[in-house]
Amino acid sequence: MKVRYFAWMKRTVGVAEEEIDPPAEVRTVGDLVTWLRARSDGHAEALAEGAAFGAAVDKRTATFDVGIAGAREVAFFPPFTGG
Amino acid sequence: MKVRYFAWMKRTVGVAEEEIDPPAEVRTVGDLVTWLRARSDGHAEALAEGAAFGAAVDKRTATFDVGIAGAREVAFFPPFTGG
Amino acid sequence: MTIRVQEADFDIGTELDRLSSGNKRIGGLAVFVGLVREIHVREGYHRDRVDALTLEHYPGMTETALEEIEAEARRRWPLEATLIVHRYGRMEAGERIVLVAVGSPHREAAFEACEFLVDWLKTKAPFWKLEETPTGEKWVGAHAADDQAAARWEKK
Amino acid sequence: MTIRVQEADFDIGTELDRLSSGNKRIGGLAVFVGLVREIHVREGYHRDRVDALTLEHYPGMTETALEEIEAEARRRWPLEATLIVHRYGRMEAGERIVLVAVGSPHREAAFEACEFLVDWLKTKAPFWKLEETPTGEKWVGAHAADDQAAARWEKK
Repeated sequence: MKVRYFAWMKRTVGVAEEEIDPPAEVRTVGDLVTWLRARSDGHAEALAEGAAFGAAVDKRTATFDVGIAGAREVAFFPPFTGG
Repeated sequence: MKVRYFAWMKRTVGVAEEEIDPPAEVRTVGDLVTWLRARSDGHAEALAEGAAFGAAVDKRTATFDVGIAGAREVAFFPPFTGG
Repeated sequence: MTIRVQEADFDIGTELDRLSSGNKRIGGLAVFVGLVREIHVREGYHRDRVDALTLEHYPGMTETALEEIEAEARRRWPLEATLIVHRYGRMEAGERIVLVAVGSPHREAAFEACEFLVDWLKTKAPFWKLEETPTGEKWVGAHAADDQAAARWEKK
Repeated sequence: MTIRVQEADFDIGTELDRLSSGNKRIGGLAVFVGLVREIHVREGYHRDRVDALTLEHYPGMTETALEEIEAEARRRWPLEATLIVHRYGRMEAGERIVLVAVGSPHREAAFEACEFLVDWLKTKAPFWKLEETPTGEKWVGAHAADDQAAARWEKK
């Protein structure tokens, strides 16, 4: 599964994307956030509890309770500021 | 004093503009309307009581109680339909 | 701050570039372009066709009226730039009639002021439309909807 | 019905001509053009300068998000034509960022749908702004005002 980071989260994590293979008990976006925090200080900071960020599963906005089984790509990003 | 007519009022009156010299007791736009009605059937029809039309004195919208003393140009027209 | 009443067509891109260029405080332009609509659906089913229309106006009064409308918009919203270009004369279906553009630091003000300008110019500027239809020429009557749209901006 | 996400600038006149030409039911176009604003006045007196900004986006998701926003606008208003062109990459102060245009028989629908599209794309499409200021680069935070503007369109 691919994980992608955007905007300042990309700089904080240190990579734009990475291939991961989480264990079976990581079932939702929220589970994945918790699991990713342990990967590095950058991950822990970018994905910190209380930080304002959103997620997408296969390029559709997803809340933290959305399942990730079978997903090809999960993305994390700060609030949108386009327009 | 010049009187001008616009849109369908111009066709009904039969002229786009005319020079007039109303008597001194014609003091307001309303007085002028009454006085003009007597000039022809076209005037009477265009300026009929109850017809929806507005007026301007020297190119500024004017209600019927506005005085016309010293005015160079009084205009009559149907409701605006631009834009 | 630009008001033009003209017979010729206008180029939207050129007009908007001129409006915003050089003013670094503009974050958004709200724009309205009015076109000659050929197909009018009335009462939900009846269709009228308008092949062309002729816009008559009152030279001198038109410019004054538009200036007053524009000044009122500037009193109500923090605007950086305003533009009104209104054509008169004969226009065929699909042609542009009017361009109203407003530049402001913030889009809410730009949108509101643009809508205000369009609503007010429809009811307060001396223009009259004569439509050419398959059954002959017809002066357009005032729309109650336009009066209502303009009335919502009246100060209480 | 046209959505484009591109690095290149766009020509407003060309885009709007293409949007309305051939559709005789369009009476009005409501248009929004977003520009890179150089001067930001914050809290009424403090002035920040933005020389340029870089817009990052999420290819693939961006297009899907814009299509969904556009489809929602069409469900809510009787629209004849819609256009969203959003740039990404680096843009200097005064450059165009986004063009949103809506054509409808009636101007009220055009204005409302255009505002709706702008409000929603600011909060629901994956774009992020990185500003270049005299004191360095700065990611733009989400504006509470944008969230409020978007929220007014949420169905009760």
